Amino acid sequence: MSTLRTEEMTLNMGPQHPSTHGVLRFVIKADGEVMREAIPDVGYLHRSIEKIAEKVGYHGFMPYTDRVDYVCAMFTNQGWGMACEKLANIEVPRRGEYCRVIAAEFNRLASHLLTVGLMGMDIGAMTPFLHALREREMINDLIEELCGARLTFNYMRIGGVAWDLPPGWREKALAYLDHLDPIINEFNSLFSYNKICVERLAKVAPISAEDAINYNLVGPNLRASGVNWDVRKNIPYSVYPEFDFEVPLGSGEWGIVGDAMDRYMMRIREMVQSSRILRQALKRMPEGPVLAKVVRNFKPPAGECQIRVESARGDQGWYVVSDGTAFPWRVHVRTGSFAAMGIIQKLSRGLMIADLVVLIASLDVIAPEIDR
Amino acid sequence: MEALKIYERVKERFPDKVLEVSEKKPDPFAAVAADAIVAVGRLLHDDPETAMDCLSNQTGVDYKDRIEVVYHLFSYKHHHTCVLKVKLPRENPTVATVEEIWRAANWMEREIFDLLGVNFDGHSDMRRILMPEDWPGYPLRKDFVEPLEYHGISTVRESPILRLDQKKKHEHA
Amino acid sequence: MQKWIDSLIARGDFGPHPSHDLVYAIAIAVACALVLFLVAVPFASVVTWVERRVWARIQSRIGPNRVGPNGFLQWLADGIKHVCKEDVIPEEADARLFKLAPYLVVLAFILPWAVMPFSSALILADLNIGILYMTAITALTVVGVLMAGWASNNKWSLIGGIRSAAQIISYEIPAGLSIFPVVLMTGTLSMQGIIRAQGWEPNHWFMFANPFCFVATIILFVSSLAENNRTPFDLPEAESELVAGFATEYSSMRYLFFFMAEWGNMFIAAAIIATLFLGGWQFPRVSASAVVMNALQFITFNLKVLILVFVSMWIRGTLPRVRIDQMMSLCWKYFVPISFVDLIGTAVWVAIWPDGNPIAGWVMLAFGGAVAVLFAWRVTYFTRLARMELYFHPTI
Amino acid sequence: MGASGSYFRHIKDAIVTIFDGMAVTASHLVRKPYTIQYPDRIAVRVQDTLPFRYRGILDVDLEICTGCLACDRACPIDCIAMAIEKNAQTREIVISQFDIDIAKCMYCGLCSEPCPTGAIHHTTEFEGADYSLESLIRRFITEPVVAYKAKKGPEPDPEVAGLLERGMKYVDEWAQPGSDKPPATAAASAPKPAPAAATPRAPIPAAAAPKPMAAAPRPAVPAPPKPAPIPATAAATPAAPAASASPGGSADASATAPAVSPSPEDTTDAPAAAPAKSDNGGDPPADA
Repeated sequence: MSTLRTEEMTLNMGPQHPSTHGVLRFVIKADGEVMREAIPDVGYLHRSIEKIAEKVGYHGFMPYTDRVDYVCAMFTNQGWGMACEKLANIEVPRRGEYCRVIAAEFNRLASHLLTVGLMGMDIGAMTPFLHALREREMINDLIEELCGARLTFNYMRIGGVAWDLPPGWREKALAYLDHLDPIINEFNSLFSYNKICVERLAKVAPISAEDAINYNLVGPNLRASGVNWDVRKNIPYSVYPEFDFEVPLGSGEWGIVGDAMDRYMMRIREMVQSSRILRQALKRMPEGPVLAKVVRNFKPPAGECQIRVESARGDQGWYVVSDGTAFPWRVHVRTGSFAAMGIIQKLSRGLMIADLVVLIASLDVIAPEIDR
Repeated sequence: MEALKIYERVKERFPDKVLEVSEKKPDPFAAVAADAIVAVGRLLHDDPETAMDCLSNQTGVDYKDRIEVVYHLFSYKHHHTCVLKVKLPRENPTVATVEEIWRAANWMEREIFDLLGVNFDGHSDMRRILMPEDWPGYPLRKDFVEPLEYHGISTVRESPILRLDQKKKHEHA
Repeated sequence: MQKWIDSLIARGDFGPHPSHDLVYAIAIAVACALVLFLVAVPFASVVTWVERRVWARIQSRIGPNRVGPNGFLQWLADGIKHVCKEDVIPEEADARLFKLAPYLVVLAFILPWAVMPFSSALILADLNIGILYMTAITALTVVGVLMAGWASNNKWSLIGGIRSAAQIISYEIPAGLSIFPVVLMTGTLSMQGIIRAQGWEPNHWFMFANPFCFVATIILFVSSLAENNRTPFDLPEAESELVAGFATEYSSMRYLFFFMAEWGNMFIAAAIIATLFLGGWQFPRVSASAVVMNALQFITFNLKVLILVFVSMWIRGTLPRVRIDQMMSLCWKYFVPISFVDLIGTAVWVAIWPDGNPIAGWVMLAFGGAVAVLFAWRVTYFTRLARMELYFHPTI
Repeated sequence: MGASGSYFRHIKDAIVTIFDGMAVTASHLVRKPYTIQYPDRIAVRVQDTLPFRYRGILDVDLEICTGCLACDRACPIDCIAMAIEKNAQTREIVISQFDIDIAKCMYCGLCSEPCPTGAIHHTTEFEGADYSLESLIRRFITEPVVAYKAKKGPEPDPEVAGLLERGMKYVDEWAQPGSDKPPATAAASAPKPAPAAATPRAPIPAAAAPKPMAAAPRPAVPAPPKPAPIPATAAATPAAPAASASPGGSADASATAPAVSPSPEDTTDAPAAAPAKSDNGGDPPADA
């Protein structure tokens, strides 16, 4: 019997494609619905932020950090602030740290809401996406009141934050958290526990702990593989040691440890933990200044340092080299999405095209963070 | 383990390959000879005392007289970190890849190649990653001059506002 | 209707010696056109507005509300917009097939209206194989969709078209098997015959006739969702994977045709279920006037259909999309065996109670009621959980 | 057992979870939509509902602009172009140019942070769509104006006093380095000593302003804080000598010389840039 002659199909996915979260491109080698390989092609959103840093000075770079990862700009703000503070040995006032934690955790909530919503969108359910965005809007409203912007916050400064909490904001924030907790349960009933969702996500593209570490996955993606690592707990920064919260880990409850469902549930569980941190922070807010005294013409002593911040997309590394002038010599951001993109080619082998979409969404890849 | 202790361990093993251990604050680093980076990396990765199982960050810095490739290693087992550096000449900088030790190096080395022009020997996929394939030069080098146009597309937007003082200067000139 | 035309011919309204066949042909064409333009097309269009509104409410939005009262004329605006747009045919596409495909899809949407039993009298042709005709014709869509996917000369479209073919053909089987229990019970394939075999009371509907039919109803409903490419089976046009699947390269009027057919097919699928399992147009005999009765029956039938259409919109607003292999395994591993069990079970049931079991009707109805109560309780639970103020407004 | 058990468990799971999901969506049919029908069907203009800190299109109150150039220097993308001249006789500062390129502005707020009087501030206006980039340039100066100078005693001109009060309120929103909150009352920002003594080509106003932007050669020692902050509303200052540091934000270095603008991407260098309508054809300040 003569065999049927088949041909490998090369598909181009992106850069304009609904589920590539920004502008990513994949060259897919497919055999029908099953992929042989998906080769990522990034760089469509490269804005040379690291080069800009060398030219705008330390204070002036703060608004640019918003653009490194515009979905959770507070963490990039914080990373840059912390790197400069470490270089110049500045201590942030305690109230400033609390403000940072509150803003950052709200931003984590907002970012995770977007991620879980996009997961819904990517597997074909529009409603969870809009429900998540509705909640995100409310957080944006809060953040807007806090710092005047909804997306590119530029809230933090070297040495603290630019604004204290506005009057009455704390009560609003607490009321919002009371509103959010049942909404997360409802979201789970609507989407997370839905049989179709579980079937779509469980057992898709599992990542072993060794692979996760070897490929330098960070944050929720790493924890989903069962590695107990959270910068907030393990290399404590800011005032995180003062809070009581858990680090959720991937359990493989629905399939294999480290599969897409674990990565997805990690975000849901982290939202619950963020809400816990926020409640504690809002209740224990100390009095005092929010901004340390930092000269306008900031010139840290020559040296270099690396800072790690637990952003919504995981451990974000800021490597800053200072030569003692008003401009940083070199700034490098090691972001979670960049590492996550590196593993997609390996994971994509043997997946279906529909699973690639799930894989991208579950790794929570955000294009600006990859390209910077 | 303290980073400095790790450097001493490496130095015990490769006395002539560790060129410099800096006390430079805030983060100390060890400069390693370019030809020894794979051996040192392998040592740090395999030694159960150090167990540097993660290449947390790899990047390059252009110091005008040299290019340094910086390796931030991290151990999820011991929760310690260390920084290695390799100093390379600016003309045709080449160093062996550590991709075989840490897979994460694949993309990071591509990025360094793309933005700083460092060649990584033995890398499986040495292509540009962020910039277009035909982009001239390496943008993160200090002497990089951005071309005024790329395929006929202007890369500059002239500012529609002009400072009066500059305008005057301009008119004088 | 034939008699009425015959009487018109006899009266000489069509000239002294008209060809009967010609007159019939014209009459049928006129009748078809009337049904299409008065029912089918407006329905398919208006339902887009309804769907968007329902969907919007489910998603805490408002939906289209600017064109006409509460946005009711949005469908008209969309239609005009589509007609005015440029019709792009890709250079590399197979132009003839590309142009033909939408017509086939629309054809598959138009033909079933011939046997649509709106009321006891309002039916174009009460074929003795009505239901068979219906299932056969609706499967014609697959030709159009596959053709569209192939002719676009776009790999994404092709994948969409192939998916659609696999899906529609697979789900024909459980759908067909779910129709057989009813045929077994009634012994007829005629739409009107099946409806007449049921009563207006819910316990006389075939859905509640026995447990097997209840399951068959659900399977038929889900299969019809799959055949119409509706969520959770919207794989052929999965917008997050295939951009727009087989319709990627289409624009303007041709694109409109695809979507009009999709929404119109919802009506047809719902009508099949309403006819087979929900008592069709059956209405208690409250008036002696045939006109009044027919009007009431028409309303009843359409109401049942619209409720089913609403459920399918609601499902679309709730569920994510399944993957292609899961869709296939759902069909072949679950629906087909269960349908066979249904068929055999009904056969046994009919052998035991040839005239049906009246107690079973009540029991099944009670079961359905219990499910509804449980559902209402869950809805209340979630409404309380979110601690949101209630807000009743039919249209906003 | 296992296989058949999982077969029926799948069916059960599917029915139960889909049932619940449908209940959630059904419950949304009786909830209020969250949509705001911007721009027409809303009770209040969106601009009026935005918080005070909202960073919308920049506006400048020239009446209280001290001409200190702090905003110009703080801008990381150089979208502010300002030119001042010094009148040797009257020792007044004349502002001859104040242009802001709204198209380029990234609304970071770094310019309004160091402003001593709150003259440059973000409004809640955000509707900036226009047909040309040129029309997005806000030219605030039509003819050179004399910069504001803090008066001894309360501000005599009621109009300016009102503006100053608003400006001070805006300035107070910003966290004052090292100072204890709360912002609105502390009046940390009390009347900033205006550009009093200034030498030509070294606009010392910057030095006197609370947050001088000038480039200090090294992190400077904080200047001694000025005692007794005065309520902002008074808008008066005991004629602080220029040399003395400002009351509130004394943290910053007292600078010596104006810095070069820290932004190297000075696109204004581009020759032949700027059609530069010589006559203020620009739009009036975005103030709706």
